[in-house]
Amino acid sequence: MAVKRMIEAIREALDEEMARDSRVIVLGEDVGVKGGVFVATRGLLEKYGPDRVIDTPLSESAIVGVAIGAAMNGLRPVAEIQFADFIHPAMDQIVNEAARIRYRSNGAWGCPLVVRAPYGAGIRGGLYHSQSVESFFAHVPGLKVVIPATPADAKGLLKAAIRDEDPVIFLEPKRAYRLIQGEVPDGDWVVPIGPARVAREGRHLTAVAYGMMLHLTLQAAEQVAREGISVEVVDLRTLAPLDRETILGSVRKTGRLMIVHEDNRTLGMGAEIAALAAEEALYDLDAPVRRVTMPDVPATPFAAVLEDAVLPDVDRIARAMRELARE
Amino acid sequence: MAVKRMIEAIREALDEEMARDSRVIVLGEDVGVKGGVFVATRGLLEKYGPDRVIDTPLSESAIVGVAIGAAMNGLRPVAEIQFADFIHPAMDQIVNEAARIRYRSNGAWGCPLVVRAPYGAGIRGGLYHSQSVESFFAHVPGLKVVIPATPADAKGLLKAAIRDEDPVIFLEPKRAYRLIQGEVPDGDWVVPIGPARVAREGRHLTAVAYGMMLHLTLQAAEQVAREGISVEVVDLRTLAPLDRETILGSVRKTGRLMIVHEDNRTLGMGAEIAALAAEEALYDLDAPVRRVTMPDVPATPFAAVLEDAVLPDVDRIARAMRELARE
Amino acid sequence: MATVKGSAAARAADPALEAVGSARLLAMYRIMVLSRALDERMWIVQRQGKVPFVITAQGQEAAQVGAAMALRPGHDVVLPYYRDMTLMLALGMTPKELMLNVFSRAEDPNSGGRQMPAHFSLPRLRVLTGSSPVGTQIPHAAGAALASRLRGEDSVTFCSFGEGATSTGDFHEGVNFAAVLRLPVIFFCQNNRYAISVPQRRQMAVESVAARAAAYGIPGVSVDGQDPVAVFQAVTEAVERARAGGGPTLVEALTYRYVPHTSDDDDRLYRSPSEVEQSRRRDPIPLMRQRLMEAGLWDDEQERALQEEVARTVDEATAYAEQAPPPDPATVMRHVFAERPAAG
Amino acid sequence: MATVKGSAAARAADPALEAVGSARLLAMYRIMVLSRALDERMWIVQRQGKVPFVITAQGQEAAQVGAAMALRPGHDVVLPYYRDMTLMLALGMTPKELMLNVFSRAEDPNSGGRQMPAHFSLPRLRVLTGSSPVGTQIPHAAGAALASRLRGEDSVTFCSFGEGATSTGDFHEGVNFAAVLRLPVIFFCQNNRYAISVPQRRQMAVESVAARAAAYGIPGVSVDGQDPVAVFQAVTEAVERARAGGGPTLVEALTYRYVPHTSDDDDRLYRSPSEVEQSRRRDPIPLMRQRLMEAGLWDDEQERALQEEVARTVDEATAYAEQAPPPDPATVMRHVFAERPAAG
Ligand SMILES: Cc1ncc(C[n+]2csc(CCOP(=O)(O)OP(=O)(O)O)c2C)c(N)n1
Ligand SMILES: Cc1ncc(C[n+]2csc(CCOP(=O)(O)OP(=O)(O)O)c2C)c(N)n1
Ligand SMILES: [Mg+2]
Ligand SMILES: [Mg+2]
Repeated sequence: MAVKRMIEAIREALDEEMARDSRVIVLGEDVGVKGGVFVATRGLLEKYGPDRVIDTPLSESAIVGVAIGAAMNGLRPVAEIQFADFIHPAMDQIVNEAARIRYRSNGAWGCPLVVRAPYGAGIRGGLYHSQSVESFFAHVPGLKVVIPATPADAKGLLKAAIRDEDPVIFLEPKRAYRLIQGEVPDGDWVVPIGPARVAREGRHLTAVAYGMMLHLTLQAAEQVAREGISVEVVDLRTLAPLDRETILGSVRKTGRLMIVHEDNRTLGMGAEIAALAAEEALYDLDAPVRRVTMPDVPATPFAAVLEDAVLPDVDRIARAMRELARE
Repeated sequence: MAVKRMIEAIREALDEEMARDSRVIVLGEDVGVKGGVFVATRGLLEKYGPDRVIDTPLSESAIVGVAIGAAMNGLRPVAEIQFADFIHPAMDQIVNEAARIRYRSNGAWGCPLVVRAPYGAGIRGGLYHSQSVESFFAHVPGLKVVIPATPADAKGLLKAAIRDEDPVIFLEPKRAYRLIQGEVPDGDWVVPIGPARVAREGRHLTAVAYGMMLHLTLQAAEQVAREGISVEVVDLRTLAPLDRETILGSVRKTGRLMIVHEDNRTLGMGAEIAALAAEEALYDLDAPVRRVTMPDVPATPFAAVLEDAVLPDVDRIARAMRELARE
Repeated sequence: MATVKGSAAARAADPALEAVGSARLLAMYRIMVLSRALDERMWIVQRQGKVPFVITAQGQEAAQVGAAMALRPGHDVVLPYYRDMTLMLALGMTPKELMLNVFSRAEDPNSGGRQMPAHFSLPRLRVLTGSSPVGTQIPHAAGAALASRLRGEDSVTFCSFGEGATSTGDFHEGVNFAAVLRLPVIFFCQNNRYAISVPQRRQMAVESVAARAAAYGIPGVSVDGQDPVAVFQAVTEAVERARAGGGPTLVEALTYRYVPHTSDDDDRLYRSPSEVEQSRRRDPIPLMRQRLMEAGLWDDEQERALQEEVARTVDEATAYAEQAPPPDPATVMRHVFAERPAAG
Repeated sequence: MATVKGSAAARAADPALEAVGSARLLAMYRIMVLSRALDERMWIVQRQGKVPFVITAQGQEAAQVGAAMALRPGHDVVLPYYRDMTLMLALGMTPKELMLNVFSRAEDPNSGGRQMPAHFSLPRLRVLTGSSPVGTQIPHAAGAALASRLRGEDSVTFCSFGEGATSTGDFHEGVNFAAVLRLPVIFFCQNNRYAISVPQRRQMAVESVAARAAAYGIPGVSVDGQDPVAVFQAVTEAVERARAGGGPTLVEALTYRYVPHTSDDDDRLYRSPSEVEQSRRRDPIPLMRQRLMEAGLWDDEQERALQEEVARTVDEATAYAEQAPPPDPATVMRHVFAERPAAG
């Protein structure tokens, strides 16, 4: 067990999986010589050579499309999209191709592919280096969507994603890359895709979060705990397929639900989780569900004062907890 | 007032707006000489000439991207995507460009653009000629999303979309093109973007639907009415921005809510509407919310037996109504 | 029917024939005839209301058979498009399999009735599953070739599409990627002059799709797509270059589609019957038959026998497919994800 | 400083100079010097922690000023990219406006602090708003040109991007569209040999971006991007062709970026200091100064005066921007949609 930064955990996962399985390759813009703009792939080119660590042309649709072809033909590609904000040109390859290959071939072909992308706000990245794109993909049957919040999960889930038989969209909360440190178990540490994690137990209300917001939610829970409000925090980790049981189990226990995400409100993950509660736990709910999210603006503006005005922070989350607990 | 098919209403709207405003142009694959694969644009090339009715290369990203550039430079383009299933290559232009132009320029530029696309299942179109794509776009701030269910709304809303200052994704339920006839008011008939419509009044439960599913929902409501169940049917019409008041007003009245759509379940429009109820009308809900949707499969398979196995039909909707009313 | 005859002198007068070899020439011809007969039957069953939709190859048989013959079936990776039924036949898909596909039967090896007809997929022939969105298979081809090369296979990847597809971003990104990495891919464009109703001049401002190759620093060749021998030779050259590590080639076969785009299309809206008629004068099937006969490789007797055999094959395949059971609706939720967990 | 001097004989020895005219030459030089000084100041305020991020133009000034001078500011439509601060200055954006942009102030005319610096937008100069995703402005340019032509304007549309952008699907789709419709667009590629760390040879298998034009049936020209006169002439020719209805041109300016990609980049990871040093020997600013001096159009006195003026301008612009108020957080929800309903 050693304390590591999230970015190190990710690099280790890539390194170990490349060492373990010669079918694993990495491709994307600047992933080779430069080692990635966030240095997630640093050292891999030297170690595994240019046939397995590929600096690609500036072509997101081809990065994913090439990875799909390679996956169908026996490789386990890990495609990097430099920022999640630039994943949209690859939408067709992801949604119409990767997600449907197994289904449309009636199971004859599979697409074991990981698309990694740093996502999220809080780094003064402006409209095009701050986006949250998870709900586009969590909507699409045939895709798995994973967002780790801790270094241990980042490593273990990325390794699981690489070993998965199906396409996984692996979104990395880039604000957490260096900010969040944590213990990472030694050895071949794999965290299964699917189960959510109760990151903090509590009695009065359930707060579901993921990525960087998990940490702010935990801080807010700590803050209101001093006021006697006991918050159970669920770290989603896998957004699709959704771990309905863990969410519902917690909601049935606490009777109150809030969801925190930095994606904008309408049709963000919070919508699906609130809907789940309204369908499956309505009689257990003691108060209206709450969503603490970015408002419906097109990602975060650049100027610090503007970004701070829209991005959920600990105070806003804690305030919502207090209001929900009192309701 | 004359009875028209939906496809005729759409053609009339395009024709009238092109006649009314020389800034309106139409562009897309096969929209000119052939008049569109669903003949929505038939006759326009002859009437308005090849400068305003443009058969484009097979390039969805450019169809939308060119329309965006033209919109910023003073035109009112109506871009046709031949099937909604082929809109994904244009995702970047729609999400990163059209939706953010006004916001990112702090209001200096606008993007008055309509993207028309036939969508939806039930025509034996298989995985790539049946998709419902509305929730991708309804999630994105800066876009309006409109889906008409009747010829009158198709005409009136399309005219409103063309006159709108902002980008509108106008999705046409292609199964309704010929199947659904209805009265269309004469003259310059414009239906405002925004308000939903109570398509049938009722007391026991609220069913929210749109597009082709509106008609099946109305039929199901008729069916269960004979059994004494009074269903209020809300035709959403505008999916974004959502008419929260009409939905909530109805739910507060009936105390029961179901949503019907042919998009798949997870993070479909039903999620947002259920979430809205769970947030704003929880204490009014007498029973859990229900969603009647496509299951989470990647669009409808081609073979009739398979498509019928997944697509909501009148029986399934009626059954859900009965169950919900009894709960 | 396997006998190969004809005078050496006559063949020598057509050096292309000589180079290709009589056995292959006859195989090409037989496949084209079979494909046309199956194709015509597909339109018939569609008009009879037995199937809702067809999309076929008529007019493009020579281009497809010539290309297929240049490949090693089951060894080379193939990414066809919806117009490639002749290619599939030539690679080894059976008429029965094609008809099962058209009837969307459970037994359809391409998708078990999940996809529209002509969306091919066949692991035993390394035919990767394709979709309807035009051009998406082009980056896949680059990726498949990358995988083959990484494993040290000497297989090439063959990728087929229409001239309309060359306007897509995926064509550009995929070909560029393959060119930069010098991947063993053959990009094979069947230029039938139309993308549904849109003629080539509204699709591109160049005379020939082959001109697009210059943007990628790869060879671009244009051949007569009504001549299977010319196509075979051009694709063979591209395959040899790819196998030898020389990178991708863009091969354009100039051809024409004799039927509407699909059974939903009315082609009279955008091209004149006389244009179609004109083009039919270079129908690759009679052209080839005549050439074989002139070379002494074929005669009326053989033609009669072939027609009979083909008719029987088509009847049998159709009858089989028609009575074959549809997919089981209980299977509709399967294969969204892999059914067994990963081996770990 | 508006005096134009120098011997006719000296200028005649450099016919390119003669053709362009002394006033324009001097204007080019002054803008390059001003741009470089502003640019260097931007890096300083970034290192001082006064602004979080910069992305600038050093090394590419000649390419940008040469192109801008070939346009009619406020008449022609312009779609720049994030490296185009010299272009913007040359068109008429003021140093103050540039610095307000770098400081993300409320008064920033480009986005009021909503976008990263160097994401330009300026209605008075018909500069359309741009984004970060590389290449998306290329189809916009075709659309803007289409609109101008439909109204019968004789304006052209100028669209700028790096060589990395030419690998995107949007480059292909946008240029192809413009070519098919023969739209009045100038596609201007600043080939600075790198897309962040990726060198040109990993981006494309052609020696020159201009070679890509062959795929679209449009002229492709490659010019020395360190020579503003050569760029001016190439772009002028392209503009004239476009205005005359001759369709689009792809102009490539061969250049080099002297600074890291952005303030977040460490360029030593992918290129050697000596390579950068080597390239700086063709720094367009001293080259141009020397040329002007040799032509007798410039002297040390003028240089000193210019440097003083520029330093003052930069100081004033920086001071103004630094003290200018940030955006009001209360405005953050504005402009998601139009504020007044449509006129109907
Ligand atoms: C991305 C995308 N856009 C539009 C369509 C609708 N469509 C199907 S085939 C076709 C024309 C294709 O033309 P071409 O590539 O020349 O092939 P051909 O059918 O002529 O053989 C179009 C526009 C599609 N399938 N995919
Ligand atoms: C679609 C997209 N992918 C990736 C990026 C990240 N990115 C920003 S600039 C850049 C390199 C662009 O290179 P080039 O076009 O040559 O322009 P240059 O910066 O060299 O002037 C990359 C990869 C992006 N902004 N957009
Ligand atoms: Mg074609
Ligand atoms: Mg560059």
